[in-house]
Amino acid sequence: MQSSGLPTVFAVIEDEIDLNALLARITLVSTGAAAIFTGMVRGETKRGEERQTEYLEYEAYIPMAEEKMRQVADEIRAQWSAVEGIAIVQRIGMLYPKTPTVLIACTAAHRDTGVFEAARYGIDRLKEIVPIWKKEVSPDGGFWIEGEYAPKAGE
Amino acid sequence: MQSSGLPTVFAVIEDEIDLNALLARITLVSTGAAAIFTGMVRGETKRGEERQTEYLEYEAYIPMAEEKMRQVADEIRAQWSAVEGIAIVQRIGMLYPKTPTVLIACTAAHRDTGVFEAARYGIDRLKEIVPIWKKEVSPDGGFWIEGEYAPKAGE
Amino acid sequence: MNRVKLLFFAALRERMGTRTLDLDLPAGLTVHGLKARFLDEYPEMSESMKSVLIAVNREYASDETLIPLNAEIGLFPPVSGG
Amino acid sequence: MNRVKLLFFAALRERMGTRTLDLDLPAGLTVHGLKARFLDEYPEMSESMKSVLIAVNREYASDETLIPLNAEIGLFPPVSGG
Repeated sequence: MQSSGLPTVFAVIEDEIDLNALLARITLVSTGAAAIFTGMVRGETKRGEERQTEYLEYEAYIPMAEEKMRQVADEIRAQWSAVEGIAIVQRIGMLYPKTPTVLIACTAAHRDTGVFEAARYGIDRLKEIVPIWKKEVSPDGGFWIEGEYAPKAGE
Repeated sequence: MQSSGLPTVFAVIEDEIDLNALLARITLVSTGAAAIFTGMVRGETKRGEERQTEYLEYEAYIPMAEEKMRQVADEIRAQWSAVEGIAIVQRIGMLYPKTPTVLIACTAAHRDTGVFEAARYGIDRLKEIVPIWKKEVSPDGGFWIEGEYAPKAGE
Repeated sequence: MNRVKLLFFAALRERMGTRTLDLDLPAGLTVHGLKARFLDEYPEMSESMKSVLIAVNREYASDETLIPLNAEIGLFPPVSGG
Repeated sequence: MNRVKLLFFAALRERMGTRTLDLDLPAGLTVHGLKARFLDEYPEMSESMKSVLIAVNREYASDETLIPLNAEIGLFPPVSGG
């Protein structure tokens, strides 16, 4: 998959996610629109069994995670050819409620080019194939959250 | 339209749009997802007649613009009841290529609650009813960009 | 009489050469009547007024909207923010 | 012989009590064979291995995947990032 010099940022980081800086890195002179998704630690969850979260502990298989982020970016470009820049960033470590943990951003010349769908695809796909895990720690103890997706060989 | 204490940020500003700070302002302890749209000044436009832009000059009818932003937020809440926080910010003044000019952000507990669609609706609606205009200035001169939407009385 | 304040924006502001204009109107005038009166005084604005949007006290108005006392009336082209 | 490096993550890492384990395998072994051999040595891991994902040199593998020489083999639960 050629990305023809378009900016692609992918990283597993321990510091704060800086939306302003990441957006600037994927903005070209031809860019007019960006769709950005961020996830954050929920301190109170109401869907399913109601629960409180003290913090989440994130862990990644870093080199593989970064390769899979690159793959997600390639898949986005293959589906939405108008996308210009892509940023995919996961923060790891101990993260407290309200803290942004993940960012997917896609830029394009115009907003009707699929940038919203591309960002949505990016976060869905990250949650399927990028090797990152979170342990939920509450006043009652901790448990690892397990995903539901089983990637095929070579996926 | 009741907003029941949920955070709604709407503003016409002259300073830089700070995505990190705005996201923090609309993140509750129950928030797990945010969809953010930003528009930026395109220096090169290829759609339609190709053109270069030196800068855009934005002007707003500020008190009415802020009232209409509040209305857009109310319309979003009426359609997507899961939305928690909303930020709608337009920067005005002389803005150069690559500069973010507008931000629409919606937060919710989960990403499958319509946050992406809500943010998309927000920017579409802002471009219909919020009284802001831009003048495009190029090496050849300047012209006011005129929208296509005619709001109905009371809209 | 009804003293109203007109506010011009964007291309209309540039063409008028001013941001605001105070105007004395007869009571009971509609937006339609205001437009006619305004064009009588400023015929050079007729081109700009073809696509004009009018807000009365910061709400979009139609030609039939009655102009309240001391109204703030915005005149501007279709919006193009973002 | 084929010396491979196993890397454990998340719940598997915690249950193993280590992040890495070097293992000598016969040449020509598949992922299926590796799993059997690993469970022979670590039967206490059988519960964790039921939903395990296996990456060989950072690519998702199936039971039929052949294990190359000196491979880096990741063992982990279905991912849950974001």
